[in-house]
Amino acid sequence: MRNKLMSIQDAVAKYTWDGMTYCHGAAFPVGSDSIAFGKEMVKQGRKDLNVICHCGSSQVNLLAAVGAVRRVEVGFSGLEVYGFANGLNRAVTSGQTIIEDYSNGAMAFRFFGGAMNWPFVPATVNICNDQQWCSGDDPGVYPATGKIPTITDPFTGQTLGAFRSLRPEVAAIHVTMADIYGNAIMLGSEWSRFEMSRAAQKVVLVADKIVDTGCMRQYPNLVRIIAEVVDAVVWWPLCSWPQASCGLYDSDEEHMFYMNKAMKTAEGTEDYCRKWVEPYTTPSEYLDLIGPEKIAKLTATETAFLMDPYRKWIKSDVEVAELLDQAKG
Amino acid sequence: MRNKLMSIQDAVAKYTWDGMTYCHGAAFPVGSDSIAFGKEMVKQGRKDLNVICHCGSSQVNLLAAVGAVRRVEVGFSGLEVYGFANGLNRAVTSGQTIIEDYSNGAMAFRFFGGAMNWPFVPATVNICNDQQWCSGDDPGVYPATGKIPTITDPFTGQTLGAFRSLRPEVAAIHVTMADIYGNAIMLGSEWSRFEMSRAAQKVVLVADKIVDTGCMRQYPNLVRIIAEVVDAVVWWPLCSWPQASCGLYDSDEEHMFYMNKAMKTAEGTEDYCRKWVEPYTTPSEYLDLIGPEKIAKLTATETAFLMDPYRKWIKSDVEVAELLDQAKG
Amino acid sequence: MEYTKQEFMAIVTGREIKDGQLIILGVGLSMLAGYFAQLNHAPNLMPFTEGGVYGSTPVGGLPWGIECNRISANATSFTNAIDALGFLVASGRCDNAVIGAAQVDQYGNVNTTGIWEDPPWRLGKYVPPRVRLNGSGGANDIAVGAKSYLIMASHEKRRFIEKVDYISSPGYLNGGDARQRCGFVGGGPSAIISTLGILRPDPVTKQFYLDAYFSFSSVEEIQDSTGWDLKVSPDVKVVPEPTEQELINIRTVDSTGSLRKKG
Amino acid sequence: MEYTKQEFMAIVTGREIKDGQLIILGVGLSMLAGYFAQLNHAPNLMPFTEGGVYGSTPVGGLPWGIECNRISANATSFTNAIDALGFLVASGRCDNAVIGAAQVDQYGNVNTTGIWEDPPWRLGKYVPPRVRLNGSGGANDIAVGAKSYLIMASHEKRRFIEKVDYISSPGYLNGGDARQRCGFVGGGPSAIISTLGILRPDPVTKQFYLDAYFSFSSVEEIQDSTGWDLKVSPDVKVVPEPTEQELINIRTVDSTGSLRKKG
Repeated sequence: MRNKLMSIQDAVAKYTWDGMTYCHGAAFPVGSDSIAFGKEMVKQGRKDLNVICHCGSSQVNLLAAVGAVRRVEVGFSGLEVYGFANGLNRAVTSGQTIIEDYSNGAMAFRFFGGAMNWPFVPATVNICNDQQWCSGDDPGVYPATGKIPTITDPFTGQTLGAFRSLRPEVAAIHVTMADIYGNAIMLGSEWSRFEMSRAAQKVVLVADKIVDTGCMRQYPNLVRIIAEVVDAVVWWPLCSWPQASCGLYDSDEEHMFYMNKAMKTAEGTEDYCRKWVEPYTTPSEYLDLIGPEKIAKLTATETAFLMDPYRKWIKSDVEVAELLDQAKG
Repeated sequence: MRNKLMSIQDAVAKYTWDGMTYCHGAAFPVGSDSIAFGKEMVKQGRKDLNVICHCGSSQVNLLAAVGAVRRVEVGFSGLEVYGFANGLNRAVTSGQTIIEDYSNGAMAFRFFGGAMNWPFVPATVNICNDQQWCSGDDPGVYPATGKIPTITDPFTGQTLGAFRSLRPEVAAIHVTMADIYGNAIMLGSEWSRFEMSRAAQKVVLVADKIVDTGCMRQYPNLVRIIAEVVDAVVWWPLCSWPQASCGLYDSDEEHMFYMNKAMKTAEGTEDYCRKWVEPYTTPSEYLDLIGPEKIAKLTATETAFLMDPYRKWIKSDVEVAELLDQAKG
Repeated sequence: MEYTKQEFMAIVTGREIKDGQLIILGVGLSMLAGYFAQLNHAPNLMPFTEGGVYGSTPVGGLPWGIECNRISANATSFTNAIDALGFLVASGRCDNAVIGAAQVDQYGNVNTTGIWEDPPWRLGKYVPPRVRLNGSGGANDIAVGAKSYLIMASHEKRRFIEKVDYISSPGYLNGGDARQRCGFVGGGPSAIISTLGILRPDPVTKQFYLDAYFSFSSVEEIQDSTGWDLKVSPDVKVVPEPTEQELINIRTVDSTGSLRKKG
Repeated sequence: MEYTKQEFMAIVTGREIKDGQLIILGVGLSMLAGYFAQLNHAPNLMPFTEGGVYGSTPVGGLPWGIECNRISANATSFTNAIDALGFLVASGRCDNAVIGAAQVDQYGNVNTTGIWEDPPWRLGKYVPPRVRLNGSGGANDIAVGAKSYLIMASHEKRRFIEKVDYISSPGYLNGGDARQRCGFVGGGPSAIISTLGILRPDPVTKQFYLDAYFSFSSVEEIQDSTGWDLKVSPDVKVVPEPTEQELINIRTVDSTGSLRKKG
């Protein structure tokens, strides 16, 4: 098995491109998401993206705010108690970004269908309502008939719907811990990351921690994302910040509001990027930017005990740097 | 949350009946299965069973051998390197037991469909071959058309099949560890137990070990079967014997061959039951019957280290007995 | 004891939640109502979230999201969306739920997707909304699948309207047996709990009528705040005041007082 | 060095397995061939089992089953059947596989379900088999989904027949483009490795022909042991003898010698 460690710059350069179908996950509005990866996409100027995300998060909020998103498929686009996603909503109401709405359940089922390589997924939800009748892709017709077409159960004759399966070109998936081969452990809800990791054509993991494979061999039932489906592993501490990562850090309440407020306008977004996206290149510069005081506060999470069993396998920054060098080798 | 501990006798009396649709799992031919539960069904004389099992195992082999199985749906009916399942095969070739064949994948997908309460599951496998064309339930017609009827993908026009979803009346599921509420951890492959636990209308867990709920709170991502879907918890050490339980004991090579050989004839089966099914009532009598020497050998498994993180939460026999009394109370 | 409308609404919603129910909760008022019920009168309630977080109670205040660490610190299980929204909700297994609404109509259809100048159903085509909201999230799965569910909404005329701009989560659609004809496994909304009172569906027409009002409101105020011709139950009642114990319990759940600050 | 036919067959099968492939293995000869290949020439092979056991190698001898502790002692991941057979195999993602056959026919269709006096396709109805075998297990999912796969079978006339009693795992069905017409995502069997030689499918007709034979066998013996008119490649070759290193490697995998005891 190959050492798949890669710098975030190299991973974004290699696995993203203008016009691509990009999927990020968990795509929780407040918890785990591969946000650091999306920020690097902003830095590298990606545009015209077709984004598939189970929910909105600070990642797609930012990508849409900078005008990089042509189209988005989503179950929930807000930031939960942190409010409506101002950047995404601005792009949608201005007509810049086409939004195709589903429910959260539907998005998960569609990843499942993609992982199975089914041509469609039976739909008992999202039918008989405007998620079936309104189509961002086919706006001229109401009710739309091609978005969630009807099918008939051959056993009972019951009418139901059919979802399009999802097979995104690349998924950037946040995990709590990964080894250098791409075996990964998620703490907290998986959301749809298990299915997403099998549905995507290429998978990049963005991991808060790199651990020794010994951790996987002690806890193989926790390893839900497997090296066999992973193309690259990016180490990025606090990679979900300002969102949370279960076991490691809480969401940054202050910054969540601040960032989302900035996304309200193009100017605010530019200013935000100048201050919070552009200034760093390395993980340590990133951590310096967030600041030790803030980090101390965020990492004093009530969930920290969930990490206890795994601490002994965590690679130090120096070890990760060496492993990254070896991977470049 | 209710203490759901129950004696194996009470659980079989309450959750099984003649003519029922009974599902057991993992239904691995060599590893985890709720075999102790099936033996108690034999003792209580259950008959006319419609058995759904992902694979055959020593459990359905025994149930069929004693003539308790009217019909079985299965993906693989053998015992892997331990040979063809003599008891089940005798029942099938004699016409006593109707067998409805699917693939192993199909059985898992059908449990998924049952858990989702979908009327059918898209079938890209088991089509265009005799699993579609031969039906034990509808034997008069070849090729059968009602077992896996064809459907059309509404997006591409492609023809595929439709599986019936599985919603068994009761599933008896083997788990490595459970708490008294029904939260459970499986070590080793889940096979289809996660989906099965959601597809079945009632769920009885048969656990090798009872652990404190503190174990679940430390490892919530390992708890794939949840109290919310479980009706009863049975503690039965070595409950998969003579099959294996990952982390706890290996398969009993000698007894696997011996048992399967006995199942070849009605007389052999009777003799086997007299010696190995009837003599015990309690877990300790059961362990005495297997014998300390054999147990020492089986539990000296190379996988034992997988249990290390959880040992401190395991309830002693005395504690389990007290908890069982409390549950009755 | 003084209380806010939001607190009262959460208490009244909590009263609709029965012990032993399997219930899916979202952030904010939904969790507040659910965990209040668990603390107050439903110790065997089985709450879970869309992400498949089971067996937990909030720690350090109401969660910012369903995946906030405040709800993840004492869980007995973490699974996933397919499990929670598929196996337990869309399947028809879940007993109850609490969802919010930006708009709700006479048949309990909920809009959380957007506000239009002219909605798609009237325009005959889909255009981007004037105001984008959040989409349905898991509420559509709940609305279709849960055995029953509760809708919470702020009682204003612009929100309680005859026909919502966009049906994000179907209630009884056009009323009568429209819902059954769609083959939905769940029973539909059992009540709309507003900031002013409780509306329930007519057993036959499925139009929501006023069943009870809060002591600080009135039948007239509620009818004035409702965009359809709101029928009133012949035995319309005043909703009992929160007890001291109920207020203590709801503030135990809302430990940071987020709901006390509002309206 | 002496060797058994079974060992040779496993070595020859192993040679068909390329480094870096994602491969699903079953018990017995399948795992032997796969882990032999990994040890011998394919260090980056990615073997897994139907149950979703990843990253492991057998410990203490060849496993008794895909869920035997012998294959579970050093895994990097345990998932489940939907993952292994659905997401990785039925989906078309898996590169290679090795399956067994009680009967195999001229188009590589495999029967592992039963033996009939008169098979259902001839009878026009389904009756219980005279001899019940095991069913397809995961082999049907493999046969439909894997990019390609290998069939191992004991070369006897009663097993290599014109048309199998029951198609448990479809090869090329009636040959030609029959397989494509079924919409299968996988490519079909790339070879049948028998105890006597190697058969491969004709690119157009998909009928299997003799490509190579083992040194201890002959074209004649193989034709005599085959129930269809077995065509022979114009440049039919002798399969190279196992090297000493290959024999050492296969015995390292088969550490208990289970395959050395057999014919």
